[in-house]
Amino acid sequence: MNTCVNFCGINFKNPVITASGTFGSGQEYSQFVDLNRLGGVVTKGVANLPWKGNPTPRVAEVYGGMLNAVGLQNPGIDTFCKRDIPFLQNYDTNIIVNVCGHTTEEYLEVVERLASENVDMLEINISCPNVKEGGIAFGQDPKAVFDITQQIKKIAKQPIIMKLSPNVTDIKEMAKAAEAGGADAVSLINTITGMKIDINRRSFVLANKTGGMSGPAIHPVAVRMVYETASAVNIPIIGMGGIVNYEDAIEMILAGASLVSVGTANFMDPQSTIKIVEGIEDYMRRYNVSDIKELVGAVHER
Amino acid sequence: MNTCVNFCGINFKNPVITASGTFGSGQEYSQFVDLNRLGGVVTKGVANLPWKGNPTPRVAEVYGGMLNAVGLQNPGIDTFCKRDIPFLQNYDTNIIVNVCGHTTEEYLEVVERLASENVDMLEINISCPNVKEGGIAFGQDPKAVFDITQQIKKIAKQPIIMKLSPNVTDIKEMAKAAEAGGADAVSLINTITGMKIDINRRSFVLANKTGGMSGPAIHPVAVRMVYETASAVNIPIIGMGGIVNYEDAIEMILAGASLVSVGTANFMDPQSTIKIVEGIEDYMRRYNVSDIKELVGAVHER
Amino acid sequence: MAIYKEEAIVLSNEKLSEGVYSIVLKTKDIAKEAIAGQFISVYCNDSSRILPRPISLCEIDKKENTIRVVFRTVGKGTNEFAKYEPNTKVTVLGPLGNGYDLSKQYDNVLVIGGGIGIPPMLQLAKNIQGKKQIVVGYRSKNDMFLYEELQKEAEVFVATDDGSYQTNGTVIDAIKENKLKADAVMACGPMPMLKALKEYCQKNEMDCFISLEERMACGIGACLGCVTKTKKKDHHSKVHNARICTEGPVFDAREVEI
Amino acid sequence: MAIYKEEAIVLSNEKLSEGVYSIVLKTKDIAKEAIAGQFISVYCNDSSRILPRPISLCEIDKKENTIRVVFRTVGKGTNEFAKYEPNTKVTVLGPLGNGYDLSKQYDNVLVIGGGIGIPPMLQLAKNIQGKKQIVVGYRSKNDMFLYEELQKEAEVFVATDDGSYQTNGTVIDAIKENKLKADAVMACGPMPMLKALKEYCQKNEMDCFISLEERMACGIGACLGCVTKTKKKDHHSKVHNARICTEGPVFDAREVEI
Ligand SMILES: Cc1cc2nc3c(=O)[nH]c(=O)nc-3n(C[C@H](O)[C@H](O)[C@H](O)COP(=O)(O)OP(=O)(O)OC[C@H]3O[C@@H](n4cnc5c(N)ncnc54)[C@H](O)[C@@H]3O)c2cc1C
Ligand SMILES: Cc1cc2nc3c(=O)[nH]c(=O)nc-3n(C[C@H](O)[C@H](O)[C@H](O)COP(=O)(O)OP(=O)(O)OC[C@H]3O[C@@H](n4cnc5c(N)ncnc54)[C@H](O)[C@@H]3O)c2cc1C
Ligand SMILES: Cc1cc2nc3c(=O)[nH]c(=O)nc-3n(C[C@H](O)[C@H](O)[C@H](O)COP(=O)(O)O)c2cc1C
Ligand SMILES: Cc1cc2nc3c(=O)[nH]c(=O)nc-3n(C[C@H](O)[C@H](O)[C@H](O)COP(=O)(O)O)c2cc1C
Ligand code: FES
Ligand code: FES
Repeated sequence: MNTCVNFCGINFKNPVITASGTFGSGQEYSQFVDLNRLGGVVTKGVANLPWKGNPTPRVAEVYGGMLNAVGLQNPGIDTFCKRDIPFLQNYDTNIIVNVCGHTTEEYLEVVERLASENVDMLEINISCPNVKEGGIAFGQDPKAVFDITQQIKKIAKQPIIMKLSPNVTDIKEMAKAAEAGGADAVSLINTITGMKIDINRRSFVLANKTGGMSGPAIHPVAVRMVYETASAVNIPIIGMGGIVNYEDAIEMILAGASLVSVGTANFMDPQSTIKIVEGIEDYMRRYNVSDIKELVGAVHER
Repeated sequence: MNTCVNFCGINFKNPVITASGTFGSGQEYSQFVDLNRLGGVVTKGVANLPWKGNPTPRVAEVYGGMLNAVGLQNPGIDTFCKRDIPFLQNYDTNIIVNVCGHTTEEYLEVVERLASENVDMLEINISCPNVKEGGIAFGQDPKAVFDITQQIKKIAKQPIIMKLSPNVTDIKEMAKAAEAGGADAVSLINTITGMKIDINRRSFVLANKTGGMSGPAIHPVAVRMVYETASAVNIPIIGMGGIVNYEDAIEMILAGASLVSVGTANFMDPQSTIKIVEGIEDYMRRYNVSDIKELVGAVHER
Repeated sequence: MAIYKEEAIVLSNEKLSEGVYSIVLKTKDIAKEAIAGQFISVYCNDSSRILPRPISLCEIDKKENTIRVVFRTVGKGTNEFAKYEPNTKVTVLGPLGNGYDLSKQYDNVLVIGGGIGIPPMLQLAKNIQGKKQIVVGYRSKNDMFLYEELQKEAEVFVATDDGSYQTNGTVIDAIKENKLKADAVMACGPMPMLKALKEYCQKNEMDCFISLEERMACGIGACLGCVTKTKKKDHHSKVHNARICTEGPVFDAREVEI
Repeated sequence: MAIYKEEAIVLSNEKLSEGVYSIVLKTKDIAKEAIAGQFISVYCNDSSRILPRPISLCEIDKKENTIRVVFRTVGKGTNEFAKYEPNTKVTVLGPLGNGYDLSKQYDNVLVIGGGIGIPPMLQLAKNIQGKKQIVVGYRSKNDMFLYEELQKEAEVFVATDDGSYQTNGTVIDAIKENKLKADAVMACGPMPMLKALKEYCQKNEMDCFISLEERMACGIGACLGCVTKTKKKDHHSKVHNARICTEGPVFDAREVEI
């Protein structure tokens, strides 16, 4: 039984990776899961300089999900390279660095800085709904997606994954723009913009007013968008959004994802990732699937 | 204490109405709720001719919500006028007819036919994700929203509410287009397109592949969009999407909705609408709100 | 016919065979009104599952005001129900649907159940006054839930998928093997069985009443989620789409296109 | 310090005063490792609520391997907890956070709790070896949960919002009214109280350790949801944003900008 995935030329021992921003750089969760058993770890978004993020409250629970407006707090690329990459290199797992910026130049600076680092792939976050400049602004217009992809691709030494926003009319257009710009892969979905109001104080629960919604509640939207994207582009897809068990992961793979990212599920159960790895293996055994490849995009009509 | 809402010149005894397609024309739920106690009843979408809708399965449960792809099955405007309007006229509540069509002409035909009927308002569904032609196609492009609004407005005898789709990059643009076209009000959100895959059969759960997601899981997205819309237009708003209790309803009102539609909640508890009416009254008493108007759009920063 | 929303109380929960559970519920009004072939909608206590689950009435005790449901664990909802302890409160809606029409007298009725379609046949068998025989299809010998109870109501013929008990094959095979004759069939079970029965009855000029299943949301006729194609334009839909929850779940097989 | 994810078992659930409940949990490892001022994250059994709730340890019994939490019902999660019967299984993560550092010896410590910040003060009072006095602020006389238990640990001074018991006003008023002197304050309570204490201690040159609260997602330092502004750039964030769940919840008041 083969659970290995060749993704943009890189070998993943299984399709389960973490979702950026929900797993730190792996350190905290390494108390609960053996990182060696994951296909890869996607780090929290990192910028050229330290970002202090948004004021608190930054997180709120909603029915079947949560909102966050962390605002990409990060210690900056220098600390990241000194502390986080070396930590992850202790493990036999792929390192995917999530990159953020306010401007194209800032993205490029981080990508350039990472060229000489021992990391396997870069995930470019053009879909964060929680920052005023940059982030989602790049991800809601196909022309902007194309441009930034192309510029990053010119200097990137590692394969690049463009991370797409679900807050768009047509996800296929965005994915096609990323592909046209030279992206090696796309990942989706980032969070869906939501809002929660405290009816007793009559005020916003999050200091940022809006936040990005994640967790099981968004899973059906994510599956639909991954399916649509798979029909629109030829580059491989990382599927995410509300995956909390192996069933959700298989659903995403059947919809067309080659790898799956597990995010909010870590908060619901710190051992989620490993349970999903094991659940996928069981599923493959039960249905005699000899290679996980057979499942990618294998959904069909009744 | 005044719970009455003057909405486009029509008096609603309270802000609670039903959401189209979830309440039939009131007949079935009248066993559980006294329709006289509702601000209004919004009927299932009706077209110029009978529509047979989509094949089954048409509904599926998802985490905190559901998908539907009923596909606007309806008996056509003739049966509707003969059977459903007279039934609703037995009650002291407003009648809002939800109108659907494949083409502009079909919408116009229904609107024209309703001109002489004793109904209070029309809600124009340009956001159904479950039909191939018409429906959502009209609702994802501001130009199309403007055009159809303008044409309907020319012949409509009742105030018209344009029902907007959440499956767009910028809801404000759509709302503004409706306003520019002469809409008396907008209602939002219709369902968010989602998908569910049966991992054992590896097939789509819904015959239509995709379905519209509704229920508590979509509430934060709906609140955000109502808030954004309220900041963009001057016409009043009907807020809906995942309202299952009075707290959700108040949240929607604070975000900027003058009326609230209750949909999927009816399936979760056939008495939801009345419980929400009572909950709003309790809330107003508790916080000494003498007129519900004071709550509309009253959210503020901490 | 009135429909009630009630908080019913679990009196007992018993495992009948692998994955098959039997729950007896104390109700306020539902048992009083219910007839065989009707169902209830059972709400989950876990609020991530928002839609109620339709489950047929297996027994109705009008004296004790209790109803019994027998179900197979297939997903999250039924697995939740399987864990209910006595005294658990469960919100239910019912009785729903039309049930079997027993006003017409037949010389002999074949009461037919397949798999998890067997439970409603118990109450039906109890209610049929005239001559009747029961035919049931199980997976295998060790899956024969409700068998003894059915035997108390009439002679029971069994078909098993693996041939481990009586007829090897389907309920149709059992009918043929035992040369059963009747002028009506009343059945519930998986779609292939119902299709076969429809055809069999048509050929043999028997009346045939079948209980259909479809995914439901409202359970009371408002959402149009649960339709089945009908031969005639029905009064409600005008488009040959009857609602299983309201016009059904029991249909004259001649009237539906399955 | 290890963090455990465990299925704990409710041994008892008792209502202490209106809306305030006390639950004792049997744990496997958490009690063994925990210190005063740490907290646990309690997962809800209802799966529509996905995030765990942070609740402070009110008592830690290392012999019995139990922990006690005392909480106020304010929303859906705490209302769910309030209904737990003995033997309910609850998934918890802990012990979390740093807890109070008791390595430094003080001549006299004021242990101060306000409202639902009082519970962690019970274990803290038990663990402080030297001289200590307790000051607590309640809403009113009939809300004085844990009062008798605190009295067993040290002399207790009370302030009530409505003046129905002892000092009318805040804990600061009680300190002043009773002319309490100490070289350190260890406190937990609402933000206005913590701010006032920070200022009071600064003026009176006392050490001041306060336990902060913020909405949390992961509870273990990974999501950056729960930060508080710090004076110095902390080693982790590099942006003056310490994580309450990890670097806290107890901070030297001088080090945080509240
Ligand atoms: C009129 C009627 C009577 C029924 N009577 C019985 C009975 O007596 N005993 C029994 O074991 N089962 C019966 N069923 C089937 C039963 O409703 C499903 O097995 C059950 O809903 C599955 O729920 P779940 O949460 O375990 O599965 P999940 O797959 O987790 O359910 C997800 C959703 O799909 C729906 N669903 C899944 N399978 C079915 C199905 N086969 N039919 C309808 N909805 C489905 C659920 O209601 C739920 O909304 C009946 C169905 C109908 C329509
Ligand atoms: C370190 C720490 C220790 C705490 N110790 C205690 C204690 O011992 N006793 C006690 O009664 N309360 C304590 N709290 C507060 C407690 O966490 C909240 O009251 C509780 O989470 C509310 O949950 P809910 O579901 O009832 O409310 P809801 O408002 O329904 O909760 C919705 C979401 O908001 C979060 N939330 C709501 N209020 C708070 C809050 N004040 N702080 C943090 N998150 C919140 C919830 O965790 C949940 O994710 C503590 C908080 C922290 C951060
Ligand atoms: C607390 C939090 C922080 C996040 N931070 C980032 C980030 O830094 N970069 C990014 O690309 N996505 C970020 N995301 C989005 C997730 O990576 C993921 O796309 C999204 O949460 C959907 O997946 P999930 O439902 O499994 O969490 C964050 C999500 C959460 C909940
Ligand atoms: C079963 C079903 C049928 C629906 N049919 C219609 C319809 O005919 N016309 C329409 O405008 N919206 C229709 N909707 C959308 C609802 O009116 C509402 O916009 C949406 O469900 C969100 O609200 P909710 O979460 O409260 O259900 C339907 C929704 C459901 C669940
Ligand atoms: S389930 Fe809604 S009409 Fe049948
Ligand atoms: S709660 Fe996630 S970092 Fe503190």
